[in-house]
Amino acid sequence: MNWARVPGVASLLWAGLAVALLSLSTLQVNVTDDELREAVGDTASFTPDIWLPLLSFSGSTVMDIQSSNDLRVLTFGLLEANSNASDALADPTGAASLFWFAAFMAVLEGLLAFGFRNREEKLVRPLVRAAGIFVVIWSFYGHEPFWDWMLRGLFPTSPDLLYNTNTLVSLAGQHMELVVVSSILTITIGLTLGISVTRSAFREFLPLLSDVVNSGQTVPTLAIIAIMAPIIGFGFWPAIVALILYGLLPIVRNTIVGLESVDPSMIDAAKGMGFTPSQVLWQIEIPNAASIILAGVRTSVVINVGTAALGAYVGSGGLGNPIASGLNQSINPWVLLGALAAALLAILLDYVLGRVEYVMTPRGLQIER
Amino acid sequence: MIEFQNVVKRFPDGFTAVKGLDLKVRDGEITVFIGPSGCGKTTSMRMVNRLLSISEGKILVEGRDNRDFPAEELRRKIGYAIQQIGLFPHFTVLDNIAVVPRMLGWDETRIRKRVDELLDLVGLDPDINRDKYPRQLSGGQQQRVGVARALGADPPIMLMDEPFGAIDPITREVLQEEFLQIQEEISKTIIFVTHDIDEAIKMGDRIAILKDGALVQYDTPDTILAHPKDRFVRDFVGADRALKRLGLIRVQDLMDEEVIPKVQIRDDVDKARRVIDEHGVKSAFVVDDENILKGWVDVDGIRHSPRSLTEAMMEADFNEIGVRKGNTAREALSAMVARGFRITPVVDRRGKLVGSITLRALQDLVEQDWGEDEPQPEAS
Amino acid sequence: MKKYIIALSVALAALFGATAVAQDAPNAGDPIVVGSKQFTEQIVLGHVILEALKDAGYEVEDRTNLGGTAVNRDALEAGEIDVYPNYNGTAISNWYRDIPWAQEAIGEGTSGDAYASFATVASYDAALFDLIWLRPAPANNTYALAVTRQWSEENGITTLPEFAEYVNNGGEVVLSTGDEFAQRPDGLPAFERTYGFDLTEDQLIIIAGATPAQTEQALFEGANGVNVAMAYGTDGALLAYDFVVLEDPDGAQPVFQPTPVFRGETIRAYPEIAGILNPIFATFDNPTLQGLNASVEVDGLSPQLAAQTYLIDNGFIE
Amino acid sequence: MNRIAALGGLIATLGFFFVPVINLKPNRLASGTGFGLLELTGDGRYFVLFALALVPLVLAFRDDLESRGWLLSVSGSALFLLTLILPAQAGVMLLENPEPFLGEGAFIRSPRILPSGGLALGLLGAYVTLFAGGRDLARAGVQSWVRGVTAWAAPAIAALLLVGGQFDVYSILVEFYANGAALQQKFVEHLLFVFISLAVGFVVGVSLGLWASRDERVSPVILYAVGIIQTIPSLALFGVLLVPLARLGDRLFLETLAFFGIAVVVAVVIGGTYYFLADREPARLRFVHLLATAVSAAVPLVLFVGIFVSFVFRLANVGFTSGNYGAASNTVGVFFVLTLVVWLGGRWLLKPDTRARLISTWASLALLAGTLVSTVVLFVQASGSSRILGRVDSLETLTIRDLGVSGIGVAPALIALTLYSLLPLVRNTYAGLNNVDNAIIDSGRGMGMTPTQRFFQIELPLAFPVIMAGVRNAGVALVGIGTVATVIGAGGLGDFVIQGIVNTSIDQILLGAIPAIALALVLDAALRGIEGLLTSPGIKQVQN
Repeated sequence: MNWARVPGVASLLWAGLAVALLSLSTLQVNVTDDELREAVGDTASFTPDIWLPLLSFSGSTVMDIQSSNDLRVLTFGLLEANSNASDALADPTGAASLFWFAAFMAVLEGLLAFGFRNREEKLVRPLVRAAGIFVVIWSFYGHEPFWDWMLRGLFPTSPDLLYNTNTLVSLAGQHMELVVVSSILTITIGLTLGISVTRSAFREFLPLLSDVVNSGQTVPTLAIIAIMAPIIGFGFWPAIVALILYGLLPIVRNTIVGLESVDPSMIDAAKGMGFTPSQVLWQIEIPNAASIILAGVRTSVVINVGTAALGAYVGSGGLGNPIASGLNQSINPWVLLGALAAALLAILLDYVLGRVEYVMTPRGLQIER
Repeated sequence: MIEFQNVVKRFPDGFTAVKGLDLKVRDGEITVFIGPSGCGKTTSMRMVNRLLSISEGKILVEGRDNRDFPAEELRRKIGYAIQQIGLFPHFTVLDNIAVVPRMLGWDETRIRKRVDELLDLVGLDPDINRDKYPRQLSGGQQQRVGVARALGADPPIMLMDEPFGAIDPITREVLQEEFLQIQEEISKTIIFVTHDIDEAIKMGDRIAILKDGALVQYDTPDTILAHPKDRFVRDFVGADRALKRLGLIRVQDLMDEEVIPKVQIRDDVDKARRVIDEHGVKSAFVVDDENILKGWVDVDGIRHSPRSLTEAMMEADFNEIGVRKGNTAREALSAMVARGFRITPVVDRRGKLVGSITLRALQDLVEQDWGEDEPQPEAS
Repeated sequence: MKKYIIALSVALAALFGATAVAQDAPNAGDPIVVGSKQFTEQIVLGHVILEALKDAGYEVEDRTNLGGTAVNRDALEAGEIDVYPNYNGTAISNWYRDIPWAQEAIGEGTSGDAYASFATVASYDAALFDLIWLRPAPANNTYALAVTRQWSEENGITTLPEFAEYVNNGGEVVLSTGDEFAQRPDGLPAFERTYGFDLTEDQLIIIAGATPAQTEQALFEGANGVNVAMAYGTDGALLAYDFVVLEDPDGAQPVFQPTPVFRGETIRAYPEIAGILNPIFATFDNPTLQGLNASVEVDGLSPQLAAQTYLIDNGFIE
Repeated sequence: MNRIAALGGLIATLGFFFVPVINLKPNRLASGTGFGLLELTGDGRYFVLFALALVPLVLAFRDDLESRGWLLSVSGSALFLLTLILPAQAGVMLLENPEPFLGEGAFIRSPRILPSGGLALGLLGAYVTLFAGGRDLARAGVQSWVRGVTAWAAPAIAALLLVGGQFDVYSILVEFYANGAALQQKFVEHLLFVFISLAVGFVVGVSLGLWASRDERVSPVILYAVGIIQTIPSLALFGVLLVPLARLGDRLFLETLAFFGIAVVVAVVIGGTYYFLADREPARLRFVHLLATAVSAAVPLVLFVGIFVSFVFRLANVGFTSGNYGAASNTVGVFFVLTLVVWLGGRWLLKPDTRARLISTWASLALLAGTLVSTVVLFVQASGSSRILGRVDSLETLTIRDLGVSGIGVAPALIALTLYSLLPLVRNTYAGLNNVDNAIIDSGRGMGMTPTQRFFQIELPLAFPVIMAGVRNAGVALVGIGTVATVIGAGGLGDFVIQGIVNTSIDQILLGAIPAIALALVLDAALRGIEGLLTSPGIKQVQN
């Protein structure tokens, strides 16, 4: 039943994607968005090329002086890349096209499926697959003609389709920036708290901590962001603080649960063999609790993607922006654009982290899926 | 009355657990299904109340094919006790025992009466335990409740799947004894699955030994021990089966009621000497007028005091030297070994001498086993 | 004992229910349901309508603060509400945006011309959706540029032409604005086109998704040398902070005149309503509305109270 | 030594030292000037707070558990109350003559006192101290109810003072008095759409979980699906739902009805062929077929339920918020509460299968009937309102939007919230039912219980606590996500939050946020209570 385990299926899928991209490149579509027309002319073909800067500059933080033209410049640069991509296909030495990438992935998966069937696949294959899928989807964020075309299909009559103040990819960039920064902080804080309250020295704080963290969960996300805004000021940081506060619960809870669930006799044995407390922690407890802790991290990051979308209301940018202003001015294409992109990003991150979680769980504790 | 008629159980994965089982379970008897794990004993039992469907053949319950009854109705009149007890943790003891009666729509007063008498039966004080929850009871108590629950609606038939399996040896002994006594009163038709041969011998009126889903031997424990059908059974019942069997045979089956070397306490010494000689034994029992065992007299005693028997005899309490009818041959043997007798008096409760049992008799018994064994090597 | 309590409670509940059901005959005469959008001015105007009609003896129902433009519009068309205050600019730029022929029909400058835009939306709405626009208020709650009074007096600037001149003469300007206003063609660019000035990027402080309240606060606190702020023409904060709004004589911006919009049925059923509301709305010029908004946004009065006091003070109701 | 107490004292002390306790705002919008405890003018009573903040630090070093516990509880309570009271008094004094404290050119109109960080830290410190005290008392073996009383004494008093108007100077309350009516309406709205979507989610989620636990082939499919839903950001989900629902809203009712009919027919056909072919199909194909049946059946079902629920919500919302039907809606409320009270109270106080218990059961049933009847009455009345089907004159022109389904508004909120409630419900139902010991079920079968009896008498009671935990998580989450629903015009408490952001008025934000938090906590507690009452003591013991 589990197709993912059938050897070669993945590589077949990749090959299929490659073919799809090839046929896509032959498709000429009318560009309707004005700025796009300026940039790429009336018709464009999307031969999606690989577009991979993970974080764009955070285009819009409060009180940070920045011209509106910069955005345009960025957009143009991006769109030129798209328009040239068709040449890139004609002459393979040009910009790396997603088509070639997919083809490469197909071959790689094939090799892994048949070559490495039994060796190391648990480590290599999930990561390769995750990375590959991430590149493909992320690259589509950069291809405005694609979105333009899709939205045109859904809203034939609507004059504005693409969000006019910022490109999707830079919005996604801001979003990722919010998520990454907050997640790093959240994970550091959460792990520290979780680990320290499970040490005998601070164990007495455990009930207090879990009590506080749990009740923190009842505060609505929107409320946290909203309260932070007037205090810290609008922009990047209120969102970050809210993200941290809200993302903390799953990590702390899972860290505690995970560490508590480690079989005491194992720890006892380790002590018996003369492990130092830190050795016990790093060599026994953490590895055995890894899967639970990582599950917490994953949950927390995914929650953060959602909360970051709300950041739009306190001017921290991100994919919430088109949704918010779309709703304000009742421009449904913007709403859908932002919503799809955000949902896609969340699912994508969830998937990638899921694979990472799977890989980082010690082999002995891995549950076959 | 339960009857297996060429019953076959095939599982979806193709494994055949029971291959044409044929046997009759007698009413009011405990029939033990035993065999190595995977022999199909539990499977066969679970087909009786149709927890498992029958692939081929049929099982008659009370003379009717058990597929004629609706499954639930069938199960409600067959008691069911399993190793993991399976009490409902969210019900009180009372509710647990009352499950079947309630399903049968008894009225509450009757149910309460029934529950109390059942709790008494299994040796739990109703007033203390009625409203407890299973998790408040010890393992042994839980199992008692389990049995009580199985007896809930007083079903004529009971299925017990290693009911005492999960309990420590001592408690198990006790429970077995108690259950045998209970069975004395209620005399249900019981199929009792176990993998412990001693339990089988102890509990079973009849034992069915299964192997790979087929019936190897089905007989009384005695016969199985005496005449194991083949090497498998012999190995299964174990090398000490002769002793096991002695433990199984009652004195009354071996004792000799005619030839008893006894003298009245008023007889004279010559009578005693004569008795001893004609029986070719070393000693004779001395009884009084009501034939109560008073002691014994042997040749040395006679030689020392040839005058009166009362001086020559050894006085002794009949409990010390005599064995009862009900005792096992094993106990008789140990009694003889203990006192170095070749012959031991058998007395009844009041000490009346009713017979004697000789070492020879035991020897014969054992020899006859071996004797019957030699000729048949690896049969079947 | 317990069972008595229970029985008692049952009886009590039953009694209560019976009485309630008895009282509540199905609603006599549908009330006039008043909706509004979710910002101060709308809520206040909604309550103005409520109070006025209530005083005139109508049965009214308060659904102010209902939702965004679309929600109110849907509710009105669906007859879920009978009236809500709307702006002609909103109708043109939001509502008729999705209708291609309307984009053709509604000429370029229309939205900037108070009467033209009103006439357009009023006639279209009446014809297409049977929605009746009453007479619009003189106030214009549109995008505007606000400066501190002190600054405007120092430089003698009260209108956009003067402002343009000042900018072109290389005056010191830092404009705090939201990205939307800065980039929408009918936002800041419209000002620049109409009055012929051009703010360079380092004269702009763009706050993503900023609302006037935020930009005004920035101006008030003078952060980063801000001396001009994006604002709405009738914001209460303007009064609170004592700002001056630069006039827009050539109508570079769409005109947003608050106007009660009714369902045709309602207004036909009660034609005299127009006679009640028109005079009231006629008194709403920018300062008045600013005052009303301020009394809610700044003083924290409840919109209902604010509206009531205004109507009483001006003798529309007792 | 009790380090928790020390921590509490530390938090409070530092808070009082370094963070402004209250903030004097010249008017509702402008950000004002903060006052640390030291800067507060007037007599020295503000130093009492310092003293109190230091007390736990000192007490922490005592050794006798019990006395320490009591002292900590007392000082904690005192700290809690005074942290609220004294700044309020200071605020009153400040407001008498604010000018000197505000900078030049401050535009002073009806200035306000905004409780500030120091106050929050003070309360946090008090909470931690109380926590520490409670822990000591627990270890000293004081009964739980005594501890409960000591812990809740201070908050209770604070509540009384609040009602008594002691804290009216704080801006949040000023805001509350200004918008009380609106708040009440929004609160009811919020409550309604949380409850309704939780109810629908409960039915759907539990049945899905049931299916998953019954058929291990579909379980991964179902669990994965609900998992994915959970990862989608709420804002995004609202956005994604907007378009299709808007399109649906434009459809005529009759069209939709026709489509519904067709969809049903299709589902029946597919399902029929499934049962017709059941044995002849190969297993894997049959599985796919089964899924196809489920999906095709789900389409009309979801459509119908969606429309129905949003219509019911519209009725309920009109009924409960418009005030024209006050009596009827109150009746519903009273009946509902009484039903719960009598039923739960009966279960809790009265011994099983006694006469009183029987009576209470019947009484609660009667009350339930009363609830339903009065609800129907309410809905009938509400449907008279112009807000229901106001414009509609004939069935032909009746669109789905008239029934309350449109891209903007409450329908997407209800759907999204229902979807979000699924994961915890499905997962917990699945886990709960799967963790029931097989031996127990087997002996149930062995004793001749029918599948229904087994489910209702064994599996459900045993899985109940787990399922309820799921309900609690879902409920709390929904209250939170519900606030976001304001952006698609679904109303609810989120309205205040968003407006607060727009007007940069923190009071308004809190006006929306605090009731939401309270609602979440109360809901959680209530569900816990019900769970406790309905769980058999036999399985409760092992839980804790």
